[in-house]
Amino acid sequence: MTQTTSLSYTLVISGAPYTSQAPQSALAFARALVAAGHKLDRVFLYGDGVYLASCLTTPPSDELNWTQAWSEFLMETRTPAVACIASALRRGILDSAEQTRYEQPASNIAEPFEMAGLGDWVEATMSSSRILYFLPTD
Amino acid sequence: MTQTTSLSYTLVISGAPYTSQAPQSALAFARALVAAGHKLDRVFLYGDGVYLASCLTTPPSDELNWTQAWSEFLMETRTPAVACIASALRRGILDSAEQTRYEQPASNIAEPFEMAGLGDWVEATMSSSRILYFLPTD
Amino acid sequence: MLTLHIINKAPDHPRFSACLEALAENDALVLIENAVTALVFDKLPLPPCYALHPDVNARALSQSSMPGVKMIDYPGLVALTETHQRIVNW
Amino acid sequence: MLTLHIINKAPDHPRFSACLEALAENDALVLIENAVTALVFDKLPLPPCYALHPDVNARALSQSSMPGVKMIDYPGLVALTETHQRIVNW
Amino acid sequence: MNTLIVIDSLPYGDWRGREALDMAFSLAAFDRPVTLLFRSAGVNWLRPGQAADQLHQKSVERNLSAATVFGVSTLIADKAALRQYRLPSDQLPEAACETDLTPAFYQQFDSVVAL
Amino acid sequence: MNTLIVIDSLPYGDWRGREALDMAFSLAAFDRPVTLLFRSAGVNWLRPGQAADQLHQKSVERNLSAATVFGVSTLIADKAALRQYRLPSDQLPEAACETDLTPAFYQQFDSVVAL
Repeated sequence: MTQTTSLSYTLVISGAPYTSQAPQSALAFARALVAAGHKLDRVFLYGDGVYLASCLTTPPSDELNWTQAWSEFLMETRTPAVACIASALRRGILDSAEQTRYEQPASNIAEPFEMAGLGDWVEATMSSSRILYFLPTD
Repeated sequence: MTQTTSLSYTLVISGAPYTSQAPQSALAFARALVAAGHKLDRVFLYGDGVYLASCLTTPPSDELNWTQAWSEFLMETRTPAVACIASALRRGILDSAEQTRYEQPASNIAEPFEMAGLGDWVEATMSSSRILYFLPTD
Repeated sequence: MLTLHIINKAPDHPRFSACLEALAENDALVLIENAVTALVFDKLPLPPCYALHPDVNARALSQSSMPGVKMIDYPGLVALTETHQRIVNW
Repeated sequence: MLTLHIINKAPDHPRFSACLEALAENDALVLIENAVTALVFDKLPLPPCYALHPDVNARALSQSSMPGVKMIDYPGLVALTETHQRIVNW
Repeated sequence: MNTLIVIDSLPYGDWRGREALDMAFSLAAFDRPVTLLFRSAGVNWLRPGQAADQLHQKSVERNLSAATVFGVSTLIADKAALRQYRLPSDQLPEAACETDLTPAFYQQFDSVVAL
Repeated sequence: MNTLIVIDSLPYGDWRGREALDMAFSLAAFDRPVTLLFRSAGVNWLRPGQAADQLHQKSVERNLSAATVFGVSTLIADKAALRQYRLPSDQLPEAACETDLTPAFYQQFDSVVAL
C-alpha cells in the first residue's frame, strides 16, 4: 500500500501481561505502525495495564518478557511511554520520586516508562490523529 | 450457632486487588472463620492473586490498603501465607532470595507473605478440611 | 455428598449458567460479589439460594429479595461451609 | 464518519453483542485476540468483517474462514486505521 | 470533540468502572465535552441506595453524584439493560436519561471509550 | 480424593488456563488422581493445529499433549460446547472424550477447581 500521509498515534494499554493479550497485541501493532512510517506519539498505560511497567517481571527463560520487549522497542524508537500515576500507585508500581514521597522501600518502574496523570491522555485525545485502546480480555 | 467441631481451612486467592473483589471477600471470610473458632491453615495466592502480596501497593489515603489489611490479619492470627512462585515471578513479585537469584534490582513481597510452589497447594488439598477459592470477577 | 456452590460471577457470565446446570437436588447455592445481581436479572431461572448481605447492600439490592432467597452474612457463610463437606467455587 | 470497530472479546461476552448492535452500514469490524473464535461460534449473526491472522492461526481457525471474512495481518490492521478516522475498541 | 465514556461493568466487583469515571472527570477538568453511558451491567451504577461501607469501598453512587459538579453534562442509561436488571426509570438519578443503543446513537460522538 | 480441574477460558487470551493446567500437573506429580475438563470456551484448547509462535507464546496444544505423560489420566470435553464452537469429535486428541455436563458428572469428583 502506498503511504500518502504519515499519521500520529497514541496507544493506550489497559490489560495486564498475563491477564490479557493487550501488551502483546499492542507491541505487534506498534511495530507495524512504525514500519509503515507513522509516528507513535506515546504509549499510555492505564488500569491493569500499568503492571506491564514493572521491572521486576521475571518470566521463565523460555518465555518472552513483555516488559523487556516493550522497553527495548520504546528505547529503539525513542517513544515516550507513561503509566497513569493513580493506577500505578494502587497497583504497586512506583518510580523513585513516588517511592520517596510515600516512604516505600523500593521503586520498580522499568526504563523508559515514566509516571504521568490522566492529563497526558486528555492531551493525546486532542493531539494524536488516532488513539487505539488495547483492552482486557474479559 | 453452637460450634461442634473446629475445622481447618485453606483459602486460595486468584483475583487481583483492583481487578476483582477476591482479596476483600477472602479477608472478610477469614475474619469470620477465625471468629467462629476454626483454624485457617494457610492462605495461598495464585495467578493474579499474587499481586496482593506487593508491599509497594500505595492506594490513596482515604482507601483501604488491602495488602496492609491482609498483612495485619495474617500476623495477628499467625497464619502462614504463600504466593505461588511461578505466578509471582511472571508478575514481578519477588522475595529477596529470588531477587538475588535473578539479579533483579529490588524485592517487593510484603511481610509475612512467603514464596512457595504448587506443592503447598497440593498438600493443602490433602490436609485442610475445607478449601475455598476466591476467584477473579470475570 | 451435599455440595455448597459459591458463585461470584455476574448472571450474564458463561460460568453462571454452567453453575446452574451443575446443581444437584439439595445442593446449596450462595451468590456473592457480582453474582448478587442475579436477584434482579430478568428471565433467570434462579433456584432457591443464599445471597451475601454485604454484597447485596453495596449494590442496593436488599429491597429486591425474592421468595426463596435467604440473606446471609459472613458468619452465615462460614456456617454453610461447616455443614457442607464439598465446596465448589464458580 | 466511517468507523473501524476492533473487538478482542469472546463471542459469548456481553460486549460482543453490544458491538454488533453499534455497527453502522459501511463500518468496518476487525476481530482480534479471543474475538476470532466468532469464526466458529454457532448461531452468531457475524457480519462481513476482518480477522487478525496471527490470532486466527494461534487458535487453529485458519481452516474455518467464512465467506465475508477477510484475513489481515498487523500491517493490514494499520492500513485500516489509516483509512478510518474514527476507531472504537470493544 | 465530544467523547462518550462507557461503563459496562458492575460496580464494586472491580475497579474498571471507577477508572473509566476518572477518565470522564479528567476530560471535564480540561473542559472537553464528555458524556457517560451506562451500558449492559453498567446500569447498576445508577441504582439508588448503595451501601458500600460494609465492603470498605467508597460508594460509586456518591462518586457519580459529583459528575455534574465536575462538568460531566449527561448521564445516559441503556434502556434495554434497565429492563434486564429491573431498574425502573423513576429510580434513576435526575441527571440521567434513557436511550436505545443504535448505531445512530454512537455516531453522535467523535470518540467512544470503554475500558 | 479425585480432583477435577476445569479450563473454561479460551487459549492465548490470558494465562488462566495455563495456570489451571499447572495445578493439574502438580497434582499428578504428587500421584493424586486428576481429570481435566474443557468446558464452554475452554474446548478451544483441544483444537488441532494451533500455531502460537506468531504470538510469541508456547502452544497450549503442545503443553496439553504432555498431560498423559505427566499422569493426567483423562481429558474430558464439554459436548454442548464442542457443538457451539463447531469442533468435530474426530478432531479431538486421542486421550479426550466427550461428556454431557450434568450434576451427576460433577459428583464423581471429590473436588472441582476452576480458576
